[in-house]
Amino acid sequence: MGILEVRDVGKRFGGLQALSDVNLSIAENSVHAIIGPNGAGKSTLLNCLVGKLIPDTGSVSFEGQSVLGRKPHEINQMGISRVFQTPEIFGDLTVMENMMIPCLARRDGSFSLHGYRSLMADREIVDRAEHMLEDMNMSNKREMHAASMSRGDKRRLEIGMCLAQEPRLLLLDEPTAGMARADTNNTIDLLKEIKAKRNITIAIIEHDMHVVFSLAERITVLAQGKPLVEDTPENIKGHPKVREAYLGESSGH
Amino acid sequence: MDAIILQILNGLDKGSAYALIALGLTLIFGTLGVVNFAHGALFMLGAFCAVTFSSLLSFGFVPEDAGSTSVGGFSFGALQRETPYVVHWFGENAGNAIIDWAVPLSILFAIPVMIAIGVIMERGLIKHFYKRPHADQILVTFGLAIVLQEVIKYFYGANPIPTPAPDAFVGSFDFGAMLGFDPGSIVYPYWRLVYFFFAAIIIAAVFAFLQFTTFGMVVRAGMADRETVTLLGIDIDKRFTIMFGLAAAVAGLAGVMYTPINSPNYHMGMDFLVLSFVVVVVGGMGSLPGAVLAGFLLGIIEAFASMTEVLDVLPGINQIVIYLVAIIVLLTRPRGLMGRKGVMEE
Amino acid sequence: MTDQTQQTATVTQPRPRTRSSGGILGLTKKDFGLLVLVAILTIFAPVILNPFPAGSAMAQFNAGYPDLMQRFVIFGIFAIGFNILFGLTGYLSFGHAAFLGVGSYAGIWSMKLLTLNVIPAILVSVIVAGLFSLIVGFISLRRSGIYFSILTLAFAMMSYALAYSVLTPITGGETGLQLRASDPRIFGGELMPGMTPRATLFGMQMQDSTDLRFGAWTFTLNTGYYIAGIVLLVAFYLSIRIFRSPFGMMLRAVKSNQNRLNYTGLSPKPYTLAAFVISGMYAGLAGGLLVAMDTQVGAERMFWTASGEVVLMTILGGAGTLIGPILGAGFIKYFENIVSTINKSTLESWFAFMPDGLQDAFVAVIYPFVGKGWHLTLGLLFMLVVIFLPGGLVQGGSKLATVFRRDRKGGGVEDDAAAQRQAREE
Amino acid sequence: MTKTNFTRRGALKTGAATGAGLALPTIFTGAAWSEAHTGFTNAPQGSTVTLGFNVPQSGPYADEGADELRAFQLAVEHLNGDGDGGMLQTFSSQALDGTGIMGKRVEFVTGDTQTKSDAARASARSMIEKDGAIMVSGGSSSGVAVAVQALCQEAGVIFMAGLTHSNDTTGKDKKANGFRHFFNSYMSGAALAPILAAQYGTDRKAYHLTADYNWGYTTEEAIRSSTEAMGWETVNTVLTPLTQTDFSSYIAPVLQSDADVLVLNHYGGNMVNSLTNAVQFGLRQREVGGKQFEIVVPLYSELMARGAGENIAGILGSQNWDWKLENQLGDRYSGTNAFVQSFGQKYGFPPSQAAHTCYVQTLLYADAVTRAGSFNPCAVVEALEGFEFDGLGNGPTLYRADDHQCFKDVVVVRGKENPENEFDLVEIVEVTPVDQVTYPPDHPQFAGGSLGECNTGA
Repeated sequence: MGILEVRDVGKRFGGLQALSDVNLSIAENSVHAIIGPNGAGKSTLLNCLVGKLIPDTGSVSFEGQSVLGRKPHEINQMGISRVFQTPEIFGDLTVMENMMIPCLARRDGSFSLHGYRSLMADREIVDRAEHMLEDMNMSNKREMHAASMSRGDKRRLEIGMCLAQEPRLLLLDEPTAGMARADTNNTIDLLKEIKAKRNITIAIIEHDMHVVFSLAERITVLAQGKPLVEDTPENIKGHPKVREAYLGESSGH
Repeated sequence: MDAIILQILNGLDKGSAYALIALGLTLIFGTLGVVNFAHGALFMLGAFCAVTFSSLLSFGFVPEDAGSTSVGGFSFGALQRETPYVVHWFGENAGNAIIDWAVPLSILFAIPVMIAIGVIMERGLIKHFYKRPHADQILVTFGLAIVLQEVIKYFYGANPIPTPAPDAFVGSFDFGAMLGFDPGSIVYPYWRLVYFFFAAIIIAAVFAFLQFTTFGMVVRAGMADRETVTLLGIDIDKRFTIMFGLAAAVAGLAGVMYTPINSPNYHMGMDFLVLSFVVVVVGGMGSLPGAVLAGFLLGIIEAFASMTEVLDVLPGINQIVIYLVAIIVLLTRPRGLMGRKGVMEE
Repeated sequence: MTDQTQQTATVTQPRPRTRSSGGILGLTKKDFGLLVLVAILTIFAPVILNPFPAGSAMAQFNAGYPDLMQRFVIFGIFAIGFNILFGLTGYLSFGHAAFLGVGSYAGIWSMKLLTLNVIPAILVSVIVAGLFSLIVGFISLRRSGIYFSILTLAFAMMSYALAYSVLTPITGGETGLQLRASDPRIFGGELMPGMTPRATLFGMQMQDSTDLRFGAWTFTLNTGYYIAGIVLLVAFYLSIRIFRSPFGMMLRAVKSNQNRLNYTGLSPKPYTLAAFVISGMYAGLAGGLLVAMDTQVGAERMFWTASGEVVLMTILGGAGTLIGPILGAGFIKYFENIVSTINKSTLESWFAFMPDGLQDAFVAVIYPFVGKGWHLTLGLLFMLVVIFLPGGLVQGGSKLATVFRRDRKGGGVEDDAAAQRQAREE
Repeated sequence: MTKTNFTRRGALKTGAATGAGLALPTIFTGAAWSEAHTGFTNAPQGSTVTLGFNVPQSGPYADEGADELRAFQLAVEHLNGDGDGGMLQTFSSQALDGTGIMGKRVEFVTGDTQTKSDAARASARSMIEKDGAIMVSGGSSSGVAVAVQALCQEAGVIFMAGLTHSNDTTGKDKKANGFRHFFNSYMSGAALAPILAAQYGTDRKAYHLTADYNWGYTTEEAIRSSTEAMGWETVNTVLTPLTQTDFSSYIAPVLQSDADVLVLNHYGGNMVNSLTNAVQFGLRQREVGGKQFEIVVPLYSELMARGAGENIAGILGSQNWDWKLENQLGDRYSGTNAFVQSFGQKYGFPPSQAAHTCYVQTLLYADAVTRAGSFNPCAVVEALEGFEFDGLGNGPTLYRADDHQCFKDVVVVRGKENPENEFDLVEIVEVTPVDQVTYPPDHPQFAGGSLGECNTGA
């Protein structure tokens, strides 16, 4: 039994069957990649996992509990954090403030006026946020406006914010999309480091095979809304079906 | 039955005005992403184009043989009776006919004036606010609206100015006789019918323009995705300027033709402003058909809410029906009747 | 939940100092400085606003009389509250005047039925406005952006239309509500027939004043004004605390990125609703103070233009800044009340020293902009401010400050929000 | 033009302070506007007295406000002995001699009511608190009049109402410090009824469109009760929102009913639009059961008539006063010509009834002060209560003590078919004499208020 279990999930948009009969099991403490050509249904699947979309059929459960019908913030509270294709951070806030929000959210779980204490007076939260910034190697950018940072830094901040919540499952949606090679490598190193240091399951949706094969322990290939095959990276590399459906088109990697 | 037909006609007529104003407002919202609080002022300026044109036509001189005018035994400086130059030049009949047809004729006057005003507004002011927050757009266009209406007030005063329709359109058309009801049971004023058909033509023209010309296609593409169109190397800015001019002209023409229905005054724009925003939003942001549909829908609902039969059951419903409908629509359809996702939602 | 906030506000002692916090009253040094500045301005307003000797030609510009000072303070409170919603969360409500109006009606009914003491009246105003804003907010916050604005506008316009017509028995309709000697007041005893009921605070009447005269200058110290002033300081202090609290940060997070907030396990709605209700209560407070200072209420104060006015005040002063809304409120109220009273004879007396022709020319040029033309001046100033000072008046102030203090690096607290706005545009 | 110095208060304080020594502040405690040592608010000291003219300068009634302001300026001129003296010569009380009020030169301050009760009160308070006005006058709506009247009562200054027609002003909202010269809804009804009966017969079916606020309610009630008393039937009454601009959906049902008279209880922009719409729908040409369809507008105003243009032709209504009164109906209405003459000379066109009532109110106040020999509001109230006068354009008039309402003849007018110019749009049909429009003070339409006692503000 994996930490995340997807059973027979199907989703239809009008005339388009975006997902059908998707079965997926992500083992605890693994790095699991989901790959597939454009339009294979990767993003739809991800959105079904985090509550942004509700599948028409099937079930999704996290640690034995169904996530269906829950709102994104509730699913997040169950222990699933998501990193977006374009970094989603609080651009108007400083880096430190960005980091404090997940720290606060983790403590309170749901809405609270958080008393009237001054923001900086809450030692526990401040310490946790600063610790996390150190972990992410961003302490020197503490007071910067988040929006004014480079894309790589934004990505790093976003991952840090997700980790600050101490999730058990981290979902990454094409984390290196649009990045320069150097930034991509940094991100790969960061994720490896995270995996090494923490008890965490990582699911990654990715286009870039370099990233996938550097990180993933298991790979699921989606094509036309269906899981084509699931196996280890070594086996996937030589799998004829995958070659046919996917690698043939993605020329180069 | 005939009462209901009459109210539908009334609703269509009110709706014509709403739809025309909302159409222009949506062009600006949708194409430029600008919250234009000065749009009501453009409607008002259109109406005052008609007023100005009429008074230009009536502009005259005091005949030398007139002698001193005395009214009720007093002589007042301001009360000299003038002979309009138009009458002087074209003779009694032709001259008076021209004056009589001042409102329809002022369309010709209003189109270039309103386009010019729109283009100047866009180039001179609005252009610099595309990337500013909506709040700043509201502040600057609201300021502009106040300035425009105060200028009109300075020259024309605060009182409504009667601007009658041509004599040919005075009176009513008897639908009753046509449809087999008793004669006289369903009569509708000619000018209001003119207004309705005029609005229909303008709306059709705007849609045809956007649908069938390459210019319109580019603008529609720009509405959907401005960046891509810019990447294609098309100078979308220039087109947007023209769209602003067009929207101003639509609002202005709506104002010109409205003058015989209600005497124009300097604050008529503000009276319509809030309502037109409600119409646009109920129609759905960024949707031209939505704006038109919502205009007519709200017009008809307003007409029905003012019937005695309705008021007896729900006293005061006529005061709030538009807002009530707006709330219900927005709660049941998140983006209005036909709104597009992501337009003005943040 | 908001009640709880206010309790905490009064009960919580400043926490042990930490690195960057501390200071007095739980404020940082900068924020405390700002509070002191506002306090000084409030206390000395009767002097500061009356810079011209009473007899001089420039006395027209004096604003230090009770009514206008009260309005500065009350609309300042209104705008501060609005800024908590709009400045922090970015939700642009176009119906806040409804809460002010409802607060006013509740307040006057409290004075009609309960007691002439202003404290119950103000409390009732705040509570009723809070409840009303809870309902309106709960419904309106189901939508965002322009859809939210129109929903709030629709609620406010319905309130106005009903108050002016159908609800006349409760609201007095066109003629509004005033206090009467014959009101069935529970506490405070029957007034003698013919006596004028007046709002009081433990025996002090709101319109009591003390005139201070220094030579040619006269300064009016008014009881009602100082009571309103104290409320302003409390309201301002609370708003600083909200801005600097984790809650305030959450609100800014709502404005910045709702999506991320959702995926951080937080639903934005309770935060926005809390902000909406708090700002609605601020509006109710302002409405209650309005009737406490001037015991009448008319439905026009709920018309959309009144809602628009507070939006303009906030943007004009600088949305998202602490002191901006107060400046914006003062700016608009000053023009409404001072420039509108300048008439042709006033102008003529100003330029009386000039030769006749020149005098006429000056009068002719200026006349359209004053008196009945005051709207024109206001409209022009809106445009000028927003064109040249994108961060509002606060930005203008900090620009001035940097001109005078070139050595100082960076701006103060207040520049932040203004600068941020500017940054986003680029 | 006169050069005026508006800050009387400041000037006198300079004097006071010099006496007290420059370094020491002088402190007076009391109500904001009270001069502790004189016993009443804003007691004029020195050689001037300040009046506050609070009129709409923005919003839909701005033109009416402008006309009121012209009249106020003219009245001040006349009081100060400038110009031709206007009605001072015809006024039955000859207490005023053109030397200001009790020898003090009259100065004035102006403000903008915006036709909003809040703004009007703010403006009036600025006049009282800042400029030291001892009397406030003007206004163009009943909402404003009631709000400002209550304020003046609290502050202890006199309020001389401008144009306000609702029964409430001197009915349920009457105040001891407030006075109304203008007529009211009841009087319109009482004045119109006999003339409507004479012109249109007693067997008529009336359809009312009524503005949905206090003034509309009182007017509808007044017209209904007086027309029903003479035999008319009211077939329907419909309330229309104040903010309505297009009345077509209210007019159309009139065509469906069997009504043969439409009564438009509307004022200002509402009236201009509803009348224009009614005429558009052909109601003027309509015949019902062999009777010509008629439209009635209870309260006429010159500016509204101008806004409605040719649509007013043949429409009956009532007015407080008309500038042609004396020429057409003789010297019962003396004073009219004197006023029209000096107004017309100064501004080039004839005055409106709003201008007239404001001018007269200013004179009446000045006269009452002079007769009382004091600016003390209570003395002024006493002098005005029960005051009978003539020569101010309305014929013999009584300021009734019970409710501070003026009782005088009411003019019934009709829109001219072919007006020669924009200032001469109505013709006088008849004048309903004062006894027919007088009602007992406890009339049900005026119930529920009490004057209270005059307040000096001390």
